Amino acid sequence: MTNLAKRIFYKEFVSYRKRSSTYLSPIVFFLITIALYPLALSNDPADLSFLAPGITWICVLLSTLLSIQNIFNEDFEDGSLDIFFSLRVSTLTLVILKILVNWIFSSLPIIILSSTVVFLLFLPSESLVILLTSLLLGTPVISLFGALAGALSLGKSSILGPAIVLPLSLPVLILGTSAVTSFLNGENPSFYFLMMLAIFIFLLPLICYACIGALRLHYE
Amino acid sequence: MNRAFNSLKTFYHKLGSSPWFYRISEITIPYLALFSFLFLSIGIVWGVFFSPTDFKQGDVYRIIYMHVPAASVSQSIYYTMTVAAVVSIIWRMKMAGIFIKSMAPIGASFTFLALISGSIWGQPTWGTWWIWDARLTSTLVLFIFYIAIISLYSSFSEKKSADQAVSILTLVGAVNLPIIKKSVDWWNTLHQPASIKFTESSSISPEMLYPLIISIFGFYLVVLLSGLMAMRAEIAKREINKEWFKNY
Amino acid sequence: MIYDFNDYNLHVWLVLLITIALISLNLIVPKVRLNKLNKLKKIDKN
Amino acid sequence: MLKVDNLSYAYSDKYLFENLNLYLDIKTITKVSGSNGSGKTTFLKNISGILQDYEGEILYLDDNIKDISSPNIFYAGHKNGFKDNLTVEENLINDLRNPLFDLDKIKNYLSDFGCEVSFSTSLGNCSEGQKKKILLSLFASVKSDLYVLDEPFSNLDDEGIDCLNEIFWQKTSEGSSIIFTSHENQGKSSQEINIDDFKND
Repeated sequence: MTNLAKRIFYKEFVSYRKRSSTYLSPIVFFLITIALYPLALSNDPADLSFLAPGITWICVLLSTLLSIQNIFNEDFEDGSLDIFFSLRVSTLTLVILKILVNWIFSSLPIIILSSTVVFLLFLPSESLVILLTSLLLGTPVISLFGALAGALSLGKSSILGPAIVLPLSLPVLILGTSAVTSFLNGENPSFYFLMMLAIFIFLLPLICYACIGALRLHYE
Repeated sequence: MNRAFNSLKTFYHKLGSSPWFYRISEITIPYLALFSFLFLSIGIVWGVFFSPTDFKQGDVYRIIYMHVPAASVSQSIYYTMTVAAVVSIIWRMKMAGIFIKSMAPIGASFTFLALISGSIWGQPTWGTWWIWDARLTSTLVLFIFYIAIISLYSSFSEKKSADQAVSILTLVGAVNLPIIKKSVDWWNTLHQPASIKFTESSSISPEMLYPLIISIFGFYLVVLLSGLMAMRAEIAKREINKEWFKNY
Repeated sequence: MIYDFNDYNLHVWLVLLITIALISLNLIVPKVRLNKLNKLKKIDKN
Repeated sequence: MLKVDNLSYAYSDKYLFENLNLYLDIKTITKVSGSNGSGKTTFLKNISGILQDYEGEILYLDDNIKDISSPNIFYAGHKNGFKDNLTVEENLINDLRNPLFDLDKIKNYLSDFGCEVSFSTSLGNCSEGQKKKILLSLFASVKSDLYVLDEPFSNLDDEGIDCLNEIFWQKTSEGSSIIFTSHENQGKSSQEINIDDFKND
């Protein structure tokens, strides 16, 4: 079993590494949207520093959404999904590993990059660690929902991605931003982190099995 | 006991077969139409025109006779769709898929009604058309869910897989809706806007309460009626070239 | 009474109108679809 | 080896084929022919367990194929399942159907097919014919009981066709059986089945 998992992981990792668009497009999208806010709202540091957590979170949410939607499309198009089902091994490993690799390549760079928000949006630097942990805890949940949207609308281009992912990621968005704002008001944000962790652990099996069911659909 | 269980099983089995459902619904629709029209008109007319005016909000409170039933109906439609989703996934019952597909637009329209009436009601009391309070935001999320379900259904050509996909999405939505409601409430307490409590209207006097109950009942009957009709249309669409439908 | 039209009552009438519109929409659309399908069935028959 | 009894498959209420019966003994080569879009590919996907929503039963070594955890079946479809941005070597190593890692066996078969392609070039700039030969040499090097191949002879040159027939013969002599589809009359086969005979609309 682990040999299979290792091989799937290695293949996904190599194919993501070789296709630079998987990690470049979220980064570029993130930077552009971050730059939009000061231009659109105001460049007064006081305003921006108040809005910084929310803006960062929205930009991370949108860029993760951008790259997660066609997580299964490529395998569906080139037939490796058919071959995978012909081998009749556990699809759970495939789904979990694909989400993990996609998260590593699309969300992790953005989280690291979001530390530049301290300069761009005048986020108070002591709250950066809190922002990063909230992003680290939140983006896996977004990737889970994105994978489900990808599995449901395999190969069909539909409004489904945002229509599914954004409402479902509301709890994580709210908890993430209020973690940072409550830290700035001096409270202890551990409540929000624990809640986000709880949501992730609760959703992981549920959404993975939903993804498997959704993938199976296209083979009936 | 065994006989009762068998009859229950046969009833459940028959419920699944579309010809039986088609015939039964044809009989019940006229009565249902009569009752729902009756309850609906009594409830709304009594509430909107003849119930006493509220001393605090004046006549604008009469919108509750449309808003409260619409909000409660939109919630319960989603719960019934969740039950149908479970049935459709476990027993792969065709009728459950048809139920979800026909109820989704109805749920969406009543959620839309709840949103519109909520914001119209809010306008005189707060001076703005929309206010980000917990209940209205959760209703907006529910509305987006309905739209997601409808658009997912239409993106499938094959009916069988469409039903399954929609059931999966409904279930995931059903699990997440309470979480979303909870987090919206947290968010609401965190950014508590200084405004009156929107939802709990002042202690509602009996004269106002009776029409409300009747109109809620009327709303549920109308939903049931339009649900049955939508399911008949969906059955016709799916079984147009089936024998039983041809010589029906 | 609600008959005299000050601006508050307008809201109530507006909501009443939207409710009736939505409910009748939900009732008419399936009816129309069913009639169309039945007509289609008749054409196939003969 | 594999027994198919009255298999029928419907796609949105239209039957592609109905009560199809077939018996695959070991050491046999079966050719599935039929007009385009007649459900040949669907039939192969049913046999290899990819598509399971059929009526009827498929028994593999006389237990139902749906219950077997990982049957020793090699499936190669129209789409070769390789990724264009990876190199030939990475594609071959990472292909889940290829349990062993030695590439020299695949290299020999590739030279038999008369296709000289360096293993470090990315698959993207190989021609369709070369991709097909790479897939077929992978097929040749993997040992499994049942080989399910979809259009193996399409866009193959004559040299490739002879080499493939030779590999077919060699595989069956080792005790496994092959089922493949092809609409031209290439490829020698011990039994043939035409999907169009099982369509009754």
